[in-house]
Order: sequence, then structure tokens, then C-alpha cells
Amino acid sequence: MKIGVVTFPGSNGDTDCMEVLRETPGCEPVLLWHKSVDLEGADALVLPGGFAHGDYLRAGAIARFSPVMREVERFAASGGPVLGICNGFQVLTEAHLLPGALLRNREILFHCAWAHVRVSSTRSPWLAGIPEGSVLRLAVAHGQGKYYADGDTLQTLQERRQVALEYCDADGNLTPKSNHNGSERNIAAVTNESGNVLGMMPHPERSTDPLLGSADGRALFSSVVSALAGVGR
Amino acid sequence: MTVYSVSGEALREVALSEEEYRLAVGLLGREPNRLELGILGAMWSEHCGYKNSRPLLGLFPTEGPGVVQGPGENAGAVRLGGVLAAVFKVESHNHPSAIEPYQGAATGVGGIVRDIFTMGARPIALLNSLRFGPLEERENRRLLGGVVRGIGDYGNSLGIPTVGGEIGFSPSYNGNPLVNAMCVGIAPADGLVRGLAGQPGNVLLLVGADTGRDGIHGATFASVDDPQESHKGVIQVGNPFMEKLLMEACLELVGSPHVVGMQDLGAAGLTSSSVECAGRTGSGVEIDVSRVSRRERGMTPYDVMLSESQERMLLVVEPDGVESVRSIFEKWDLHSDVIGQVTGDGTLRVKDGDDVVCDLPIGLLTEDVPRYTRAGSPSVELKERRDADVSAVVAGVDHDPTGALLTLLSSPNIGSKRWVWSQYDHTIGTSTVLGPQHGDAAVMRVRQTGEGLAATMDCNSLHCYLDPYAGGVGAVVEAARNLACVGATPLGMTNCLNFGNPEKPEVYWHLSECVRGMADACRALDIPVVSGNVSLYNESGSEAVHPTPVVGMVGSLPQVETAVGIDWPEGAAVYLLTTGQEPVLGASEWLRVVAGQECGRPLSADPVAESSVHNLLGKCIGDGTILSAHDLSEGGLAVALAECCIRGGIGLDAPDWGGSDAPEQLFGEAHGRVVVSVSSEARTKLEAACESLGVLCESIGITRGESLRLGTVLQVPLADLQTAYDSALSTST
Amino acid sequence: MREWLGKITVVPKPAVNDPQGIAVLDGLHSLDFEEVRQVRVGKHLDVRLQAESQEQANEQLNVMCERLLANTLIESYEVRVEESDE
Amino acid sequence: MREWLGKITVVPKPAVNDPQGIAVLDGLHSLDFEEVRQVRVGKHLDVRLQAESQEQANEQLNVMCERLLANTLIESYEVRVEESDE
Ligand SMILES: Nc1ncnc2c1ncn2[C@@H]1O[C@H](COP(=O)(O)OP(=O)(O)O)[C@@H](O)[C@H]1O
Ligand SMILES: [Mg+2]
Repeated sequence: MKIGVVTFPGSNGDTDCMEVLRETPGCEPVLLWHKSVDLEGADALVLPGGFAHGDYLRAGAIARFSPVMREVERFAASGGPVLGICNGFQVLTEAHLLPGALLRNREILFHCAWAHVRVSSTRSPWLAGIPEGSVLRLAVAHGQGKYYADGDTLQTLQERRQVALEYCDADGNLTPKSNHNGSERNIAAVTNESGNVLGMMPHPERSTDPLLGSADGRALFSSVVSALAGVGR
Repeated sequence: MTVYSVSGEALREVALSEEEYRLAVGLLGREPNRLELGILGAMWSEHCGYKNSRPLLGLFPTEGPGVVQGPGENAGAVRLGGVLAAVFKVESHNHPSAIEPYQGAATGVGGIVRDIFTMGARPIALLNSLRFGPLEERENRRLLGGVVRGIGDYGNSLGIPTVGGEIGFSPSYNGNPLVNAMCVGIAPADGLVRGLAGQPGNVLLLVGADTGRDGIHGATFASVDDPQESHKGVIQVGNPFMEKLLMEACLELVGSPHVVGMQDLGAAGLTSSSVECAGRTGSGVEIDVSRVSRRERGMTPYDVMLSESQERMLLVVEPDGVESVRSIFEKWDLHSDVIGQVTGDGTLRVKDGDDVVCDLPIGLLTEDVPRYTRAGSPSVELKERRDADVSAVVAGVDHDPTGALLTLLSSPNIGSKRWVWSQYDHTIGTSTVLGPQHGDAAVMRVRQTGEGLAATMDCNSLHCYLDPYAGGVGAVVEAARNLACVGATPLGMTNCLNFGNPEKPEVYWHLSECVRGMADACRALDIPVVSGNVSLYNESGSEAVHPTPVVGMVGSLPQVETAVGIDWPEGAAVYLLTTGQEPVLGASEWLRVVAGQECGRPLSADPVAESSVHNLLGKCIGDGTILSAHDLSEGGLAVALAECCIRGGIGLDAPDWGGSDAPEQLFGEAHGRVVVSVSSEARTKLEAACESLGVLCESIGITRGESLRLGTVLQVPLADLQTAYDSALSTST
Repeated sequence: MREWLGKITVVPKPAVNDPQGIAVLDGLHSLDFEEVRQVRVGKHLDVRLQAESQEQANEQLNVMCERLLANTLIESYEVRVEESDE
Repeated sequence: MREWLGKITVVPKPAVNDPQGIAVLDGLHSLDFEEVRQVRVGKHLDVRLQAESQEQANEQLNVMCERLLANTLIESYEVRVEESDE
């Protein structure tokens, strides 16, 4: 299974993504430079965290126009699994591959911590292997991660089960306190309508070893590998 | 007497004294032109030339079997395990941060990161040591907020985790905050890149950002004592995105046979970087400023040579390799200019097209920098404070152990710094095993070898103020102790000497005594100093900051999994390990916070006795006997125990604790004291180890329950401890 | 072709709450500017460009806003064009 | 007392490095807006406040800029006052 890690000049989570993918059985990671227009036959794509083009103006705004993004759009439209992590999520919303926008955190400040999220929909191949309702402990680190969409969109997202992860406490309760960045309805991750594109603020690729605080993030990567194997893409 | 054509004002502008000017003219055999004068001023400034500090720096031990690169390069390096080297240095950006806290701190991080990747090392961790005036003042809150955001944004953008450091508050920093940043990188031990010029004919390549009029005379401004009044240049604005590209491109070039040397542009920009490269190889350089890409029209050679625009690098490349090296930069969308070449004549020749606008011997700018050894003496005020009758002050305090503990926990020097470090990305890179506030030092895993790399920054500036020799010893010993508490052994040290105007006898006395103490401690503990930085003239009004010789220390653990934090588990036995030194209240945090007095003398550490404690920790953490460790520093025993409770989320039950409620016992400060926890089965093992290594060990109690209970002296609910601790920086939010 | 100076203002839409605005408001209040009731913080861009006419410059700037300079889901923008003095 | 709307623009001074402006310029060029020659990015603030007169509002806003809203070492600012419509 070939998984492409789409790298912009200011990406900084690419190395961590490559690392966890290398350690995921059945997975062959490949770095895809933002100027490239060839996805090198990747079966799935990860847009890692970082500050794609310095994130001046708005996070992800300029990255959206990188040459590789046209291919990413095509790949997503054909149903290929795409995961945007943190800045990758911001790029995907700017590119209109995912609904909504990510605003500055409620407390304005950059916030680095460990957060719990509840898996509220497993429609995405990245989450298909994780039991619904599971609580994951994942690293978060962002300044613009407050998920925003208008009321109707939020309604639709929930009806269509596009809300994938929600900030919660250690026991899985959606409390105001656990919603550390002030996201609408505690939303930490959403998918597109067909479920193949997932954007999330937390960092599964940093949550890969108990020594570092949690290994819960590994499940997303093994999940997509099994999902793809099942489909036989 | 000769009459010179230069005005007093022109000399003041470049911070040269008339005597220095006379000396320079004598050496040069003529008067310098305006550009040459600017270059001379920058290179002879304290910041670049170390006029006042170089003789003192000579006291530091800089050699040892593990040293791969000692002082003199962009950063120092020590051997880490077999084939790797840890490359590290600390850098100050105090004056720029006083003027524009966000940009000043951000560009400080940018500068230290460049020093590390210039050596061919990949930066893996950032730390910082900060000092501000009290947070009750709005201006200090503004400075703190700006500095923290600046450090965070820059490091976060680069993807280098900021994993540790320290912050302190005292009125002496009003108007002159200290911002010291430290970076640690990893490189192959035999593959370090140096800032060398090499053979005549080698090409000088200037890479990165265009040159603007930023920070002209930054180096000289850092060498006069009123940042607010003296700063006239354009403030530097950092671009971490550009730095990220530079870093990746430069690291890609490590090992290229064409690259002879790399040198970042820091203080005094192109001037100091080219002079340093040439100076290290005894060659000369010729630069044509008309080839330098500029951000603005109308810049003079003076502007170009002295600009401190950020995110620029100078590469020395063999003539055949220029095209291949430039192609790597192009790949990263970076612009590069061929601006000159290395010559064999030992001069710095600057041309503007065909005109020679500067022709100075390199030696005049490096070896000939005047060196001053001054006479120092303590001020009368200091002597009074130091010799004050501490017991009389103590007797005047209505002692309430619980109240004092909560007050100390909620004071900004001791309380939680979460508001600060949660703004720093400390998990990027998936190597942070012990991040901010998790252990006494930060611990990173070294993927290549499975080792742990530990780093810490320390300095008790109150101790340094009241007894600079003891404070200097203490800073080194405390840093080593912090490394020991996570299970690491020190490999090497860097430092940043933050002091006031050295021309004042009391400041020079503080500076020289601190350095003497640090150097003696380094020798006693066998820790080489491999890099550092000096920041003098930190004054506002006419008051010097408290002497703040910040120690940055790096150590290693054979296996990173064995590292322990402060947090103790439930059901563990808690011991206090000591060298037998009895704690005192002189120069203590209790005296400052509870009694409102900065007076008395701190104890001086005994490095030899201290070593046995460190050895014990190394052994018993390495073999898994010790489950958590925390050293006793500001606030003494009670504060250390409270911190362990808070971090572990578990109380301490010590019904049989035999100590008294005297403030010395609870809050007094001494060296060589560490609280550890072990499983109940491991008690005899720990006791035996202490016995054999000559460490005193006192059983304190068991970790359990919801409160900190110390005999009949103290019983405080965990929730109260937590609330007090978390409130410390609440005024800043 | 002449040179024009486009002055672009991008502000968060009213429905999107603006924590920066709130923080600045608090800051002003703590400096005793009690008379301030509300603050919204957005971006300002000075864009110098070549165009045949003021209308054309205006039109181009609007396209830039739609495509890159503003995210119209959360922000509204305003364009003014002046003759460039440089 | 009436309510006024202060429109404040804060931009980096000409000599000050503006990496954000450079990045936006590059972004516009890569979107084929070749006609753009320079971009500088700053802040815009809408400040609603009470004041006796337009002049007074203007004066207060200038003080706010000096004290909090702009760092005059690196930024210059411009204040306009309108009658508040709210
Ligand atoms: N306090 C100190 N202790 C040890 N070495 C020092 C100290 N201060 C400066 N140095 C060394 O002197 C050299 C010049 O330092 P500096 O001027 O800060 O370099 P840069 O311009 O690259 O930041 C470096 O090798 C540095 O490590
Ligand atoms: Mg350097």
C-alpha cells in the first residue's frame, strides 16, 4: 500500500508522518513535493501539519494553489482516502474539499497539549478500524483550530455523520472544558460527504508511542491500510 | 597630540572611546573612513569583540575527551554515544526584546537555530531562559506576552519543539528583560561543518533573505546601556518560513565536497560573518556590495555591510561547486548571490562595483580588539544586604507553614508556567520523552541510538546577586543536578552571561566572581564549556539587572526509557537524599516572597559531595530503582514535595516525619538535596546504594491520599496546592 | 498602463466571533479607554498593481479577494483604489 | 455623547521587513496576477466608541494607537472616523 505524504515547503509534520507510516505494516510511504503533479501511484494521501507557505494571510490559503493540489482534488473526487492533519486540515477547508473553516483558538494563543477525542463516526477509512465511541488520547498543537461552520452546515454535518471526532474528557463526555479551542459542537475532525476525505486538528502521527504520552494515533494508519486492502484498490 | 578628523558624536555612534580610536589609528597607520569606522566599531563592540569578557572566559575549562568542538565556532559540540555529536549554544536577545518583544524574541530563536544548523546539525530541541520585572506592572505583562508568542511562533513554525527552560521575575529586570534561547542539534561527530574560509579563490555565496536596513548597529547598541534611548536602527522582523527553507537547504548541503564553510549572519551581519570566516583560516576576503540583493533602494555600502537582516547565510564554496550548490538553494526557492571571494592577503576588502570602499586588516578586527581586565568590588548596598541579620528578619515574620507554602506555590517564580509552555509546540518531532515541567530536565530520545539526550537551563540570579561566587557555582551544580534527576550524566555546558555595565566596579565584580564560581564548579564536576554568549550593559535607568549567568547543560542517558520525571506513582516510598548540608534562609525565595527581603547569603555548593548524589541518581534511575526524582531548589523541602504531589496527582502521607515547623526546615535552601520515590520492595536497595556512595538518606513517607501531610506540621489538600500553583501566572492571561 | 494602489480591508463576518477583537477591547478597557464599546480586528492590505484604468484595477482586486485574499465563508472585504504615488 | 466608528489601519513602515507581504505577493504571482508589484500586509481595526464630537473621537483613537494598537517603532497608522450606523 503506497501512502503519499504531500509536503509543502513549510510543512513540519511530514517527517513524523513518514516515520509512523514506515512503522505501519503493509505500508510504503512516499514524500510528494508540493510542486509535483504526479502522485506516484499513491493509494492514499496525507497532508501533514506545519505552516505550508508560512501560513501568512490565513493558514492553508496559499498552499491551496500549489501545483500538487489539483491532483489532490482529482484524487479526492475519485474516492481516494485523504487525511489532512492540523495544517493539512486547514489546507483542505481552504481548497473546499472539506466544509467549514478553522479560526483562531478561543483563547487566541497557540495551544500545545494532550486532548481526548471521541470517535463519533467511523465512515472514513482512516477510522473504519476503530470502534465507534472509542476515546483516543492525541496530541494537539495549533493556534487556529477552532472549527467553524454556519448553523445549517453543522446540522447537515451531524445528520450525515460527517463529524468524525469530538473533543471530550477522558471518559468520553463532551464537556465545555474539554473543548480546548472553542470549536463549534466540540468538533475535532470532519469528513466530506462521501467520507473519504478526513480533516482533523489533533496529531495522530505524534501519538504513536506510550513513551511520548500515547500510542492511540497508530490506529488511524493501520485502519486505512486494512480498509484499502479490503477494497483491493 | 594628534588631532583627528572624526567627531565625538561619530565615535559615540559606533560605541568606540577616543582611546580606542587612537589605538586603532595607530595600528592601521591612518584614519579609517566612515564605513571602516562602522566596521571597526561593530567588531570592537562587546557583543562581537568580547572586550571585557574574553579574559574571564579564559577561566572556563573547554577541553575534555568528549569535546568535539569547543568555543570559537558557531556552536559547541560534544560526543553523544558513539558516532553522533550534540551541538548546542545559547544566545541572548535582550535589547531587541526590550524594544519589540515579539520580534526581538522571535529573531533570537532564529539566530540560535541558525548557529546550530550552520554546524551541520539538525536542531532537535529549543529551550529558553527568561527574566522579567514583576507582573503586577502592565508593561511587564506586555513584554512577557510578546516574548512568549515570539519564541513560540518562530520555533513552532520551524517544527523544532521547545521543551524546557526557566523564567524568573524580579524588579531588577524592569525595562530590561532577559531573553536567552538555547538550541540543541544532532550531527555525525565527524561531519561537523565549520565557519571556515579556506583557500584563496573560494567563492562567497550569500543566501536567503534580501538585505534591508534592519538592525544597523545592533551589535553596538547591545553594548551600550540604555536600549530604549539608543536604538535608532530599523527593527528586525523575522521570517520563520524563510528560515525553514534555509535550514533544509543547508542540511541538504552537509557533506557536499564543494562546501568549505558555512557561517550565519548574526550581529554585525556580513561584516562579522566574513571576518570570522577569514579570521579562523588566516585568509582575507573581498566582497562586492553591489552584488548583494537588497530589499530597498538607495542603500549604501555601510548599510549593506552592517545590516542585520535576518535569515541570511554566508557559504564558502569551491569555485567548481558554485553551480551545484546554488541549484540546491533554487530547489528550496532560495535566492543566492555570489558576492566575493577568499583572498590570501589577510584583509577585509569591500568594493562597491569597481571602487574599493574598505580595506582593513582582518587582524585589526579580531586579534587586535582591546581587552580590558577591570578592578571590581561589591557596592556598599550589596554588602549591607548580604550581611543583614537574617535571623532577625525571620523572627519578625508571623510564621504560618500552610500559608507560606500556598503563597510560595502561587508566586510567579515557583508556580506553574503552563500558560507559557503550552504556547510552545513541544510534541513535534515525536522525540520529547520528558517535556516542559515533566522532569527536572527535558529529555529527548535519540532515534538513531535509543539514547536519551537531556537538557536544562538554570540560574538563581538572587543567589548570584547576594553571593556571585556561590551563585556561579550553584548555577552549574544545579544544572548538573537537574540532569541527574532525570537519570542523565552531563556531557557539556554552554552559558550566557547577562550582566550590567562592566565599567562599573560592582558589575565587574559580579561578573568576574560568577565566572570564577562557574569555572571552578565545571572543573570539579569535569564538565567542559563548549560555547556561550555574553550580554553586558543590561541596565535600565542606571540600575543593572541582577547578575544572571545562565547555564545551559546537556547530558545523556544510555537508554531513554529509564528517564524519570517529577511525578511519583501511588504507594511509593519517598526519601530525601542529601549531602548533609543544612538548609538556610539567606537569599531564599521564602525570604523574598514571605518576608519581602532580598538579603543574606546563599550556601555555596560542595561539588564533590554533590557528585556522589548525582552518581547515586544515575545508578538508581538507570537500573529502575528510583521511580521519580525532584531536586530541592527555590522554596526548599515543602515546595519540592508539593510539586511532586501536584505533578503526580497523588498526596504524600508522612505522619512520622520528625522535622520541626521552623521555616529553615520547610523552606530553607541548600544544595545536593533530592526527593526520590521507590517502590516499597526497593527500599533496602536504595538505602544500601546510599550507604555505599556516602549519600545521606532520610525516609519521609508514602505516596497516597489526597493531601500533603508532613507530621504534625502541615496538612494541605491536593486541590488547594493545585489551585495555588495554577494561579501563579494568572495575571498574565 | 498605470500604477494603482489598492487598499483592501478584510474583516471577520459578524456571525463569526472575533476573539482578537475582544482581547483588544479588554486591553483598551484596562488602559481606561472606557468609552470604547466594540472592536473588530481584521487585515489591511496595500496592493500596488498595474492596470489600464481605475475600474480595471478595482475589478482585478476584487477577483484577488475572492480567490485568495479573503475567505468569504468567514470574512467580508472592501476594496478601494487610489492612484499610486510611487 | 454620540457613537462613532473609528477605522484604523496599521501597516509596517516602509523600511521594515514584511515577510507576510512578500508571501502574499508570491501567492498572487503564482495565481497569475502578474500585474501586482508590491503587497504590504497590516491590521485593520473597527473601533466603536462614545465621544462628544468627531474631533474628540479622532483624538482618542490616535492616543489608543500610540499606546496600544500600533508599535510605532515598526508600524505606522491611520485613523478615520465615521458616524456609527449601529
Ligand atoms: N560565555 C561564554 N562561554 C563560552 N564561550 C563563549 C561565551 N561567550 C561566547 N563564547 C563563544 O565565542 C564565540 C562567539 O560567540 P558569538 O559572538 O555569540 O557568536 P555568534 O555571532 O555566532 O552568535 C562562540 O564560539 C561562542 O560559543
Ligand atoms: Mg554564528
